[in-house]
Order: sequence, then structure tokens, then C-alpha cells
Amino acid sequence: MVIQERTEKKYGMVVDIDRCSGCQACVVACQSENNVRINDERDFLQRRAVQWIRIERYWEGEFPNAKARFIPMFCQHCDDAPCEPVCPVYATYHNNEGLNVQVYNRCIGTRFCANNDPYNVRFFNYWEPVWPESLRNQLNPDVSIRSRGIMEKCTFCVQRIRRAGRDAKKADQQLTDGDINPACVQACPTDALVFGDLKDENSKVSILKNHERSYRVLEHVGTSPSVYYLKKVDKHATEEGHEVHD
Amino acid sequence: MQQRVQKTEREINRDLLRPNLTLQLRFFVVVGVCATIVAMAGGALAYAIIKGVGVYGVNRPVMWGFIIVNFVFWVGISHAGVMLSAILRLAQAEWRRPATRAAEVLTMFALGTAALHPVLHTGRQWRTLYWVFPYDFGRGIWPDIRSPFVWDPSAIFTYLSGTIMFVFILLVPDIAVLRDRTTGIMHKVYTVAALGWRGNSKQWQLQLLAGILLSALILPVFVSVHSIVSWDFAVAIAVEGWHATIFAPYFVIGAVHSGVASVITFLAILRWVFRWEDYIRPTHFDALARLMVIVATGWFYFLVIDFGMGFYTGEPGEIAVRYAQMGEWPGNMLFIIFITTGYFLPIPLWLLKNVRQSPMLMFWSSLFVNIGMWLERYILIIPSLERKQSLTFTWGHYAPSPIEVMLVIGSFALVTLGLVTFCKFFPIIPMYDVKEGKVLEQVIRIGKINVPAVFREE
Amino acid sequence: MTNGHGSHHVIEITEKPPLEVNNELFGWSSTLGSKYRLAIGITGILFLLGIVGFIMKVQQNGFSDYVPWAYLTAAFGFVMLFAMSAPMLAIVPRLARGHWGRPISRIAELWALIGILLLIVMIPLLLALPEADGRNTFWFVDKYREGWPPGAPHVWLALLMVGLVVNGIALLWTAAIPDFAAIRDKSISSGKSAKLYGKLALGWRGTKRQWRSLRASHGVLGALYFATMVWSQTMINYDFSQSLIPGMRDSIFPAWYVISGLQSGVGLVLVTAYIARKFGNLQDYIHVNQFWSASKILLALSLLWAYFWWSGFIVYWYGKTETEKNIIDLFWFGAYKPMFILNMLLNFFIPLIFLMWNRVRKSDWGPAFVGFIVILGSLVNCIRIFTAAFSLPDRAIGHQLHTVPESIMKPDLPDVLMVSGIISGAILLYLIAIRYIPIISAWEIREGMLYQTVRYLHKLPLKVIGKPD
Amino acid sequence: MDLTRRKLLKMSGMGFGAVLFAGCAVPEDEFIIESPHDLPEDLVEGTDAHYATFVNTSNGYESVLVRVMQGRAKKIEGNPDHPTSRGKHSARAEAALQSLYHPDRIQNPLKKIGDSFEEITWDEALEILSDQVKRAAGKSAFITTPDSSIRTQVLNQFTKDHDISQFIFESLENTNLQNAIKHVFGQDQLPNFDFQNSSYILSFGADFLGTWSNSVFNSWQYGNFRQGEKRDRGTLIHIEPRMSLTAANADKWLYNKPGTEGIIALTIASVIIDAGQGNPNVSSALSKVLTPSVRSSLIGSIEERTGITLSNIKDIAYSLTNDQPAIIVGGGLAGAHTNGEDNLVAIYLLNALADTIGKTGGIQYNPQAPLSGLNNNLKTTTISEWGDLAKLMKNGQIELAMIHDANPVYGLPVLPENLNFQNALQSVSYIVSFSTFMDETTALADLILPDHTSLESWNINTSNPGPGFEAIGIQQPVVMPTTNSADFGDILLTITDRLGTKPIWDSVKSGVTENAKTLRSIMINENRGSLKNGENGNSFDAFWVGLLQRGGWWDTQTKEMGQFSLDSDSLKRLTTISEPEFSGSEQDYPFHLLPFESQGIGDGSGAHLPWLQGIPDPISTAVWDTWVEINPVKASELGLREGDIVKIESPHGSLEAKIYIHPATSPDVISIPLGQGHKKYGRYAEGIGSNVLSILSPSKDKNSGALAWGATRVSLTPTGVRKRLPKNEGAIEARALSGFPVVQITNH
Repeated sequence: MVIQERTEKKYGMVVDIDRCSGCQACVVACQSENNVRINDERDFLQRRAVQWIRIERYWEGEFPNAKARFIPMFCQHCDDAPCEPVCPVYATYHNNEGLNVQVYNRCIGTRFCANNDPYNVRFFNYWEPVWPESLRNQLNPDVSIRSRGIMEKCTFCVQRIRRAGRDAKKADQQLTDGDINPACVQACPTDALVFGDLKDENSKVSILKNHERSYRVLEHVGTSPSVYYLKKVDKHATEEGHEVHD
Repeated sequence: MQQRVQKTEREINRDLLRPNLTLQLRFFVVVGVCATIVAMAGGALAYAIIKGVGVYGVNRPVMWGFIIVNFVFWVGISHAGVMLSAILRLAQAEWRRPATRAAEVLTMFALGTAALHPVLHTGRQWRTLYWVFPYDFGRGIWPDIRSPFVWDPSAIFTYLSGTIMFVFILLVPDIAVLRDRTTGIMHKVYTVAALGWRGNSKQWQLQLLAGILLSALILPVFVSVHSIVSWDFAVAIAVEGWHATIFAPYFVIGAVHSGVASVITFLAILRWVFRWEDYIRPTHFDALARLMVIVATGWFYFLVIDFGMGFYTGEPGEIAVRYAQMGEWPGNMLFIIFITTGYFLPIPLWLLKNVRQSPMLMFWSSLFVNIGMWLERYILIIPSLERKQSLTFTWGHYAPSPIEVMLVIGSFALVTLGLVTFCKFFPIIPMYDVKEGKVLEQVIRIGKINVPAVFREE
Repeated sequence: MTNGHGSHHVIEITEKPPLEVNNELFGWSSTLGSKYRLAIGITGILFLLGIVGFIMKVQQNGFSDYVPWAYLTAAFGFVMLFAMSAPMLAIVPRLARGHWGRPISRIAELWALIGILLLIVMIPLLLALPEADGRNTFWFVDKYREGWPPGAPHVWLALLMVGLVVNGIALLWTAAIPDFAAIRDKSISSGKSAKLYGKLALGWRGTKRQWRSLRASHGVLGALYFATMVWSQTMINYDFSQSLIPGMRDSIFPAWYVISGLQSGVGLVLVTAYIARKFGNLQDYIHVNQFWSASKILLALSLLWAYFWWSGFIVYWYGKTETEKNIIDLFWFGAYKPMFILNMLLNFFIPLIFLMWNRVRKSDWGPAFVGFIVILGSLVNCIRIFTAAFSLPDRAIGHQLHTVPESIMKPDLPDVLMVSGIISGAILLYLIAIRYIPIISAWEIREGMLYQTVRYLHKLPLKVIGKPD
Repeated sequence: MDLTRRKLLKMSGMGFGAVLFAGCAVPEDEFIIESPHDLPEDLVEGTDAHYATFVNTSNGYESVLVRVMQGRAKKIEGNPDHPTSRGKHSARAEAALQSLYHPDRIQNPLKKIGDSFEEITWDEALEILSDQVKRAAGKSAFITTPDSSIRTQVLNQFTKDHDISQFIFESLENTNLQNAIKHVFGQDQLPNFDFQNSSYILSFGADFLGTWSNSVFNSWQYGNFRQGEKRDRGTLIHIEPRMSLTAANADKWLYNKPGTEGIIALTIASVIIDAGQGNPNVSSALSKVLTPSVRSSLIGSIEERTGITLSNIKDIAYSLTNDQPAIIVGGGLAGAHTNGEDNLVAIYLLNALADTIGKTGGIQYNPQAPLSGLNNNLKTTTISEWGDLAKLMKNGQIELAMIHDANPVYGLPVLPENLNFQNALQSVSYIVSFSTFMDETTALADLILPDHTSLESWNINTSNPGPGFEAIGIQQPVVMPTTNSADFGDILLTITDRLGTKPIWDSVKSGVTENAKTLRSIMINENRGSLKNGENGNSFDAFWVGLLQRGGWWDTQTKEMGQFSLDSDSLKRLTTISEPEFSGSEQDYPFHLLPFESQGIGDGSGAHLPWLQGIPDPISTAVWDTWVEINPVKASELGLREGDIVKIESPHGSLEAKIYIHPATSPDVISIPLGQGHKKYGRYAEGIGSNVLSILSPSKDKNSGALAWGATRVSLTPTGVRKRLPKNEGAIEARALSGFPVVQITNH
């Protein structure tokens, strides 16, 4: 059916930067779960590598008190997503669970959404993705493979959300907090990533998002993301002359 | 002020129809060259379609490249036609007469070429039409009217069809003349095209009315088109360099700037190729140049405000964008070329009367303007993407690929091809308009000098 | 005067012996009767009241805080908008060689005199205006090398204004020199005024060289005035409005402001011309043709006004950042909504609805009426822009505008007095000026008569206009 | 969906209305479209199964769940039941999928004919192998990598039966670490570092979040160490000459001159002793060696000797004794010097002084595995021993070389006395490889018997280093073998059988079940372990199923915290502790070369997997290449920009690599990642970058004879060529714009 009523869910994530060690486990977990193309050297040289989740590293200061700060960056599933209204063909839109969804078969590749995406977390398939025949055995049947010429991005592993929902329906139980874990959250060795329903105020995310260290990236752009970050703690920051944002 | 040569209507016909009625080798040469280049560009496009847009230089975050720059450029060029013929027609400026059709035809072909660019640009070219026309009724989904990319095609196609009508209606009397002077197949074609024009007063009235009406109706379209093109960028909140409220008028006036310049170039070429010194006179260049000085200065005012805004806010992100545009390689080099060729070289020149009245100098200076304006589009679009928002980790870089360059060159060849063919089959200078000018032309004698004068309806 | 060939249309063209033109126009101011004196009286009184209001204001608030001076700023901006833009209607036709501008060029140029008044009004404003550091400024202040150049924006704004006023007066003067000379020669008998005009005429003899240099100076001064005017309006908009709003970066705002200036300038000239024509019996000189041509420009400007506003608005609408939402509230959809709607009516819809008809354009009352409406509009405009900017609670200049005032800033008595005082002061100044400077430049009329004549195109009589290459 | 005309009109009507509505862009009332994931045609879902098993990464065994659909492994996830993996897993574990389905796997047993290989049947292969083993009895060598599973038990038995000498290969040897642990704690395997309960961690060069020890378990602990519930945020101080991932995450990263870690540790000890702090017996024992004069000289000369300020030392000393429980951990570069063993001894002795041993939040000894067969801690072969082996080979005293899971040809390019393992190996008459992939060593083999990958084979292992208690892992095949490969263990057993000796078991699987039976008896007799008696039935099968479901057996109660006893030998070490020696003079070779394991491809064993190649290095974000990290100031002195290709020369060779400007690198060092420069290793590894091992000089630790891989000096000369370095970071060095921070910092 075309129009459907809103459900009571709004999925979101909380990222504790103070836990994140930048180990890249989430990156590979995501690529394996979502059939992300193999990023070969050429992709990186052409600045076209596809990483639905990436670890950004920001430098501070110079040797000897230089610091490297890590932050996982992925689609923020904004409530006022700037990428949505600019798509001429409704290939990207906000679904009834607060997800910013990309409809691959509708996308024609104007790349307007990627330009209007302040986080640079939308990835365009400039080339047809190729896997050696044997490696295709690994591809996840729940996730469609993106052909060239279309945009793709983090879906909060919507296939897992759906599967969990259907399993719950079959067993007719309610989904409880922690039933659904996107690949990155599941993999994260330091438990820096937490996923859940922001509307259910007992869920882990709802509690964490009100943490004193909580903030959202590029909040001044007015996108109101569904992803909250918990500030990095650095006791020596001020004495070593690094910026502090309280 | 040199003495005007008085021509009889017969002479006018002879001179202005020469290209249409005689066959010259150079025509085939030019057509051949252009056609080859266009074919090569077609090959490049085919390659892009087969291999995917990866063959362009675009990347992340610079998702738009040369194709879009070129698109904006050609839409800009297309603003000359209406600007001249419609506004000047309404303003009853006498000197417009030989220039109008050249301008309109330029519009027609420039806009047609621009309309092709979305196809070159999109990732799945074969589905581009879905973007332009409503589709997917199954889910009741129409193109998202919130997206400027939906306004774009509607505006452009309106403008295009409007212009074509405009050109055609103003062409009818001249086609009739051609019809009466040709035989064989061409005769038949012209006969059909002339719509049975006999030149009786009723037809003249209708034609005049239609001309005026179309001029008035097309003006809002003319403004809307480039405004909408500018909104493709201005509504993008994520790109600090683009999100400027001034973009719409800034783009429009910039478009007029480049458009009128290209008309000057075109006229100069016509004058030189067809020896039409008596029709395209220095006074026309003079008038166009004076118009240009005003337009260019207005455009420069907008430019200053737009760029000043970055420093006005003083936010590091904004500064970074401006620095990428004017500070660091290659932006600095491009910016210097752009600002000199686009403004500081031609405008002072055009303040000198003898420059304004020398077709040769006007040709070169107007050519410079368009080099500058092409770069302007580049500087507005690309560096802003390279320095997008404060996630400096993803700040990127863009360099065009040979394919893109080929396509750009091809677009120029395509427009030239169109113009040349048009000149071959139709009079590029409106004969009836020139004759009308002759009729209205008068001389007032003040003391010892004769001042050219004209009848003016009030 | 119409020529009675019984044809279906009217050809307006001044046909008088040059001497008669001179006599009529130079003697004109003395023919002004009681109405003139009455007008002087009323405006004079209002002006004095304005001064009183100013003194009261100083008593109440002083210059420590700039908020109380919002309405004075608005009035200043308003008068500057119409008065300083008016001369454009003299400059543009001259540059474009349109003969229709000749009769109204002086009417337009005379308004440049109001600059003197503006300079005086500006002093208290600059005293109240906060310094550049701490807020954004368009003056080339490099944020990283603080405070260069010194005194931005005050010094530079003041310099710009002085330049504008001087330029305007110079324009007026040069354009009037031949007339001054004529008056001087005419009133050779009565010594006193002769001396005055003799000085003003700068030894004009009407030689070829003098004429050439005169035309050259018209061109240069005109273009220069255009540039200075646009730029100073822009800067007024930045320094008195935009830069007081944290995080506002609206690049079309000043351009749109300039447009509304030109709009009200044209409106003003139309109104003045209408009054002069009706109450000063100048029908032979100021024809409907002038209204017709000027009203086309007015229509175009009204359309531009709306277009500029829209292209600013849509970008903000799509932007949706906190600041942008707040600014939309501040100027358009918040407390100032009624004023904004009024604005839309006065500056866009009414002019459009009236002027789209040729019959209205081709009358003297129509354009004059619309002109008056537009002037009203720009008054509302200025109050909206400046009071809104001045009334912002958080003056800490950050990247964000967080809160918007609930209600519009109400004027108190001194405000009202000052506003009316300045406006009437401007009119007063103008009234006094036309006593000494002919309101229509006779030499341009005489020149125009040479270039315009009536001829027959097959039986139809038509006006023929000379277009020197 | 079938579409009647009315329906169509209705829908498009609705659509249009909605679009108009959406035109007003009120987010809440946004136009909602059915998600494509719920469309009928997408509702076809396969049924998936999750199997608990283990994958063998270069960091040891990781317990994982494998998602299998239609007989194909789709996804690897951490095993939530297992105490060291806790449902988490590393990128390398994930990549096991790619080695399973790798396009360049060796499909069949291969036999070298001339220069090319030809496929043979397993029967022939085994025949050949058994002949060779018989022929070369007493003159054969078996080369493998460290491993704590039943495979090693089988291998040991095999070598014992057929009189084969055994060698353990590691690119960056841990011998010094093993010795130091033995010296200080008298333990064979690493103790368990209880990071999550510790409140102060002092790490000397041990990149325990990145590539050192069991990084997944460490990372999980680190997460709680930082922001765990019901505890204050811990403090991590990291001392290392280069900024490793752990250093980047440390609260304070202190640069020290390479090889001076021991001195630093002693100085800290001295400060503690001076302050009269620390464990009294230990301090008194230590002060015999660290006499007041020694202490004062240490403290006095600390800064110019090590580059670390006294104030820092004092802070650390204070926190170590007052911010209990604390942990001092050392490894990596700290042990990679000519004085490496002494350094580590000194470092770990600090633990004794700071009294952290046997405490929660401190250091806990690992118990022996309950399955005796798995307690086989084979010493890593040191560089000197490799040298000897090479000599033997050259003299033809080795006639059969068997290599499993090791790539010494790539990993030992330089041996003492200008020997080189490759041509040494070539002079061996017959070479057998059990490798799954065609790497440099396998390419030289005469016979190749491809082994299963972890996901295809049975195994039982004990995690090493352990979590502080008994933990046994069971590895089961989750997919049918995708190639014609055979289990390494089974091969050995069959050979033994063919040679007429009775193998311990007839197959590895039966070995696994045998061990399972032992575990069951432990459960029944001692009534302990992760499976309760009769939990799901009393039969062995029930127990077996339980084991497989959980992926193993462990007993968290068997925490033997361990008691510290100071042995005089290690004390003596401290007196002899010396300055490190470097090969290459400071004039000709101005830079210290600090090689490090890459986060993705490790020491090169992962270089054939595109996922691992594509993992950006956490610090430089570089991928698919070899780069040189250099200090920015130094770089600008030399006129170098990122991507400039430079020639790195050491006394023992040279290589070319691209420059990466690294703001956190000291001017006197450069660091280069391991793992690239493969000549053979599948399509994804060949022809990329260069092998830093090839310029390491084979200098040894003067006690253990282990490779001092941090002791090489190099010079750097630009080649003038410039190519872009493939990396994830954008066009400019990423730093936050002032006023617009992406990573926000708070200091409380």
C-alpha cells in the first residue's frame, strides 16, 4: 500500500568518542554485512572509496604534544535531512522509523543529495562494483548490490531491523531494546556504539543521549541528526593547550 | 561619425540573402570540422555511458564537475537573445534591429545544448527522463517538486519552446522572401515554412502583435530560468560557498554579461565573414558596448557582495572556501584570469569610444569576457565543494578528466554547427526589420550638422 | 500643447521661442503664491518640533545605547532612500540619451541637496552605533589583524556619505550652470542676485569647449554618483541593520535595499513632478510623456523588488538553520508580519495592479499616485528593517541568532516628532531650494526642442526624435 | 501489484496531494513512501544459521559466530558467550570470510614439475610425502607459527615420531617478552592484564589496542576502563618512540629515545624507592641493586638519556603507587633492541614494586589448560637459530623442509652473516608446503598440500594469552570445503599411519572429541565449568552439543591470581642493563627506523585480503601501500611533501616508499609499516609497496639472541618522483576549524 501510518519508532545511535579507539573493526563489519564494494587502491586514489562508516582522524597540536582524535562518521539520519528535498525523483526520503532511506532502483544519479549532505556520508557508485566469482559466495542475500550510477549510504542495517521485526512478529513478541544491532554496533570491541529506539525513553540510547557529554555534529547546520556523540574526555587538554568545548 | 551608405531594398535583399542563395566551400569546411568534433564528443559520451560516470573527474565530495559548469555557462549564454530582442524591442531601441535575430538564434542553440547536459551528467543516463517527467504511478510518486532539479527542466523547456516560437514568428516574412527566390525542394520547404505569408497589413499587424506579446511573456521566463539554475546551488545548505541569497540575480546578470558578450562576438564574425559592414555598423557595437559596461558593473557589484560575504562573516569555513577560490593553486591562477578577462580588461577598454567602435577590438574583448565567465562558473561551483562544511577530514580536490574536457569542447562545436547551418538556410539579419528601420529613419538638421533621427510612436 | 490635426492621437511637444522658455521658467518661483508659503510654514514648524523631539531623546537616553535610536535611524534611512536615489532619474536618461528626461531632470537633481540634512542627522547615529570589533562588518576589517583600518565603520561610513552629498551637489550645480548664466545675464540690472548667479555660473560663456567639458562632467559625475549612491545605500544597510543581527549572512539584502531606494526615488520624482505640473502650471513643460516613461521604470523596479525579496527568501526557507529560521521570523513572519504584508502591498502589488495598464501609465495622476504609495512603502520598509535589527535582545555576536523579539518596537513621542521632523525638514529644504534654482532646467528644454519635431509618415503626423550617434 | 485504472487514479491523486503537501516541507507531515524493504517481492527471506567456532588470525584465535545461509558463510560476528570475545570481533576475524572464498586459493594438491606445478590427487601427494619423510628422517625441518591448539599437539607428536626438528616463525619476535615473563613471573605464557578494573595503566611500547596480544579482549576492557559503569575513568600513559594506536588513545603519550625503556622503568623505580613507597620487600630487594648512588645518577641523567622529563617520571611514580590498582605492561618496541630483554625485565619488575601482581585490576597469572596436550609453549625461533638453520641448509644437512602457515622467505630476508633464507631454502633438496595460498615460500615448494581454512576444519585450542582462567575453544567446520584441500592435522596423522606408527588419533575430529570427553569428566568429577552437569541431557552427545553451541568450555572460577617471587637472576639483570646499540652510524644513517605491524594486514599474513588492505591505518589513514612516517618540520627541511617517493637505506639494504607527513613523529625517527612488498601472494598482495623487513639489520639481543628489530638506523634520500599516497583522509591535513569542532573535548 502506498501511504502507511507512522509507527512509534525512531531509531538512533549514540557514539561514545571516549570509548572509541579507532580500531576500524566497524568499518570491515559494515562492508561485509552490506555488500559494500571492495575498495581497491584506485578507489582511494580517485577519492571514491565507499565506507558507509568511516573513522575520521583529526590532528591537534604538533610534536611532542600532538594528539590524534578519532570519530566514527556515518549517515546521521537527520530529521531535517538536507539531502532529502533536493532529490528530484524521491530516491531518498525519511521513512516512518526515522531512517533516511535510499531507494536504489529509483535513483538516477544526479548526485545532488551528496552535494547537499554536510557529513559527506553519501557514496556514489562511479564504477560497477566487481567481485571475483568465488568471493560472491560471501555476499549478503538480504542486501541488494548497488549497480553503478546510483547513490548509496548507511541504512542502520535496515535489513536487520526488518528481520528482527519479522522474527518478533512470528514469535509474536515485542521488540526489546538491544534486539537490533547494526553490524558496526555489534562489532565495536570497545562498545563505543549504541543503537536503539529514541522514542522509547527507557532504551539505552535515550538515556545516553541526555548524558552531560552528549552533543551532535554540525548542529548549527540545523539538520537535527539522530546520531548523538559523547564528548572525548581529555584531562590534560587545557594544560597542553588543546581546545576544550564545554 | 562616418557617413551611412543608403541602400535600396533590392540591395538589402541581395546582400542579406547572399549566404542563403549561394553555395560556398567554406560552409562545408566549417560544418565538416564542427561535425567531426561533435562526433568525437559523442564518442566520449558513449564511452561514459558504457563505462559509467567514473570516467569523469568527479569524486567525493566534489560530486559535480565540468559538465555542470558547462551547463550553467550555456544557460548563461542563452540569456543574450531575449535580453536584446525582447527588452530592446519593448524599449524601441533602434540599434537592436540587425542584432536581434543573431541573438535569438544564439539563445536557441545555446539553450538546446545546455538541455543536453543533464543527460551527460547523471549516473544512469538512460533513466534521466524519469527525472524530467512524472513517473512511477504505481506508488503514486511524482518527481519531488521541492527539488530545484524539477524546476530546472520545466523552466528550461518553457524558455526553449518560447524562444523557438519567437524566432520563427519573426522569421516568417523573411522566409516568404526566400520562398519567392528559390526553386525546387528548398522552395517547397520555404513555402511550407512561410505559412502563406503575403505581407498584407493584417498579417503584419498580427506578426507585430505576436512579437510584442512574446517579448513581454518571455521576459519572466528569461529571469526565472537562470534564477532556478542558481537555486540548484543556493538552496544547498551544506555547501557554504553556494548558500548565498544573492545567487539568483547574480547569476542572471552574469548570464546577461556573458550572453551579450557572445552576441557581440557572433556579430563581429558575421560582419567579417559576410562583409556586412553596412548593416552591422560600428554604432551597433558602440551601443552594445555601452550596455555591457552597465551590465558588467552591476554584475561586478553583486560579485563583490557575494565574495565579500565570506570575509564579512569571518568564519573559518567561509574563509577556507574563499581561500580555495582565490588563494591557493589552481584557484588563484584561475581567479586572476577570470577577474581580468571578465571585468578589469574589457570594461575600461569599452569606456573608450574608438574601442567601442572598432569591431575587431570588440570581437577580442567580448571573447575575453566569455573566457572569464566560464571560469567564474568554475570558481563558484568547484572550490565550494572542495571545502564543504567543517569536516575537514573529507575536504577534497577536483581535476577534470579528458572525457569531460572533450564533452565541453564538443558542446562549443555543437553550438557553432547549429549557428552555421542556420545562417545557411535563413537570413541571420532580419531583412524586414532593417527595412523598417530604413523607413523610420529620418534626419534632423541642427545648424550645420545633420543629426540622424527616427519616428517615434507615443 | 497639442497640435490640432484631428488625428486620433496626441503629440506632446514644447514649441516656444527660447527666450519665452527662459522667462517663464526663471520667473516661475516668484509666481508661487500663498500655497507655497503655507507649505513652508507647516514643514518649518514640524521640523522645529523634530529638533525638540531630538533634544528630548538625548535627555532620555543619551548615546550610550543604540537601541533607542532605532526610529531615528529608520527615518534617516527612509529620507536617504528616496532623496539620494531621486537624482538617478536625471542621470539615467542623460546617459541613455532619452529626451523624455529633460523636463524632470532638475526636479530629480534638486533632491540631492537633502544630503546636507542627512549629514547632520547622521552625527548622533554614529555616536550611538557600536564599534566594528565584536560584530561583523563589510568594511575591510581583517578579523585576524584586529581593527584595520582604524575607525571602521564610523569614519568610513561618514566619509562615504560626505562624498555622496558633495558629488550630488556638484552634479546639481554643473547641470544648472547654463541656467545660472542665463539668469545672471537676464538680471543684469538688479545687481545683488546678479552677483550671486555670476558666482554660481563660474564664468559660463557657452563656448564649444565649455559645452564639451560640461557634457563630460555630466557623464562622469553621473556615473560616479550612481556608484557612490549604490555603495552608500549598501553600507547603510550593512552597518545599521545586517551587522547588528548575529549570524545573519544575507548577501541580497543590501541589493534589495538599493532597489527599494531607486523605487522610492522614482516615486518621489513622479510625485514632485505631478505637484509642479498641477499647482505650478508647468503643463507646457512636464508632459504626460514624462510620467509614461518614468512609470515604466517604476513598474520594472517594483517587479525587481519582489524578485530580489523572493530570491533571498527561498534560500532561507530551504536553509532551515536556526539562524535562518529566526531571521525569517524576525523580518517576515514574526512580530513584523503585518508590516511586511503592508510592504508587499505598497511596494509590489499596488504598483503592479495599477501600472500594468497602459491607460494608467499614460496619465499624470496614475504614476504620481503609485509613486506616493511606493514612498509610503519604503517608509514602512525602513521602520521594519532598522527597528527589527535594533531590537534584538542578544547582542553578543556569535554564529547564531537564538531569540527573536515577541513584539515590534513601539515609537515614543520623541521618535514620532523626529521622524516627521526629518521628513518635513527635507521637504522644507527642497521648497527653499526651488526659490533660487529653477525647477526645470531651461537649457535642456531648449536643447530638447531642437532634437524633437513633428513630421508626416504617409499622412500620419509623428514625432521625430534626433538620436546623435 | 495489479493495477486497475481506478486504483491508479486514486494513488496518483494521493501521491500528488502528498507531494503538494510535502512542498510545504513540514518534516513531521512529510510524504511517507512504503519502504522498498517491505514490498512483497522483497519478503522472500532465506533461513540463516549461526555456528559458534574459532578463526585463527595473526593475533591468535578469536571465538566467533558464523552466519551461514544455503551452505555459504555470510558474516562473522564475535561469539557473545565466549569470555574473551564477548560478541566482539576484529577486522581480521571478519576477513576470514575472504580467505575462505579467496579467488586465488590453491585448489588441489600440487607437485612441481620443472618450473610449473601440476595437480595431483591426495593419494599421490600423501604417498610422496610419506616417502620423503621416511627418506629424510633426522635431516628434516618443520617450520610453523606459534599456535596453542591440538594441531601443535599433533605436530609435536609427528616430529617426535619421525625425528624432525621444529622451528617457530614470527616476523617480529616475541622471544624477549617470553623470556622476561619467565624471568619475572616464572610463567610460560603471558599473564592476564586486568585492564578493565585497573585505574592506571603504564604501557611501554605495548600497542595492546592495536596489534599486540589479544586486541579485541583488550579493547573491550579498554572501553570499560574508560567509561565503564560504577567506576572512575582510568588513566592511560603510553611511552613509545612512535605514536601507535594505543599511544593515540592514551591520556599522555611520551616520546622516549628508542631502547631506553629499561632505564626509564628503573628511574621510576628509583623515584618510588626514594619516596619510600611501593611493596616494601621488593623495594628493599631492589635497593640492593639500585643503590642510592645508582638511583641519583639515574634520576639525574634521565632527561638527556631518555628524552623524558623528570617531572613526568615523578608524576608516573606517584600515580603508580597512589592510583591503585595499576598495571605496567611492556612489549613491542620496548623489547626490540639489543637490550630488549633487560628492558622488559625492568618494566615488569615495576609491577612487583607497584604491587600489582595477583590483584583485580592488576596482573593475573594464567592457569595451565586442563587439557595437558594443549600446554605446549614452544619458544619462538630466534634470529640466531634461523641463521644456524640456514647454515645447515646451505651445507645440505637439511634434506626435507616442511612449512605450514609460515612464510619465512618473505619474513626472513636478512639473516646474520649475510645469509638469506630464500637461497638457503632453495638448497634444500625437497620442500613441502601446507599453505592455503601461493606465497613466496610455497612458490619454492616441490609439493603443496593445501590446508583448510579455519572455517572448514576441526580444532580445539586454549586462548593464549588466556583471560586469567581456563578457557578451551572448540573450532568446527561451518561450511563444506570449497576447494580440494585437507586438514593439516589429518594429513600428519595419515602420514604417521602410512609410516606404520600408530597415530594418537585417526583424525583431528576424534582428537577433539577425546578432549571433549576429558572436559566432560572434569565437569562431572569436579563439577565446574561453563556447562552444568545435565544441563541438556546427561549423555556425552548432550555435552558435545552444548560445547559446540557455546563454542567452547571455560571456567571463570579458576582464577589463580598468582604469587610473586623475586628471583635473584632477574635482579642481576638490572645491574647489567645497558644502553641500546644500533647498527649504522648516526652520521650516515640519521634516522631510527621503527617498523610496526599494520592494523589491517599485520606482518603481511593478511596482505592477500582486500578488506584488510582497504582498512585505513588508524593514524595516517593510508591504505594499499607502504609509507614512511616523518616529522613535518624535518620533512620541510628536506623539502619533502606527502607522496614523495624516498629511498630508505640501511646498512643491509634499501627500499622505496612514499612520504607521509606525520605531526606526531619525532624528528629523529621514521616509521614504516610491515606487510607489503609481496612478490607472490595472490592478486591483492602482489606488486604493492615494499617489505620493510628486507632492510632490517639482523642485530641480536645480547642475552636472548632474539632479533632486535628496532635497532636499525637508516638514511633517507628523495628520488624526485612523486605519486599520490592512497589514503582515506582528504586533500588537506585534517584539523578542526576553530569554533567548529567535530570531535568535541571536555576535561572532566
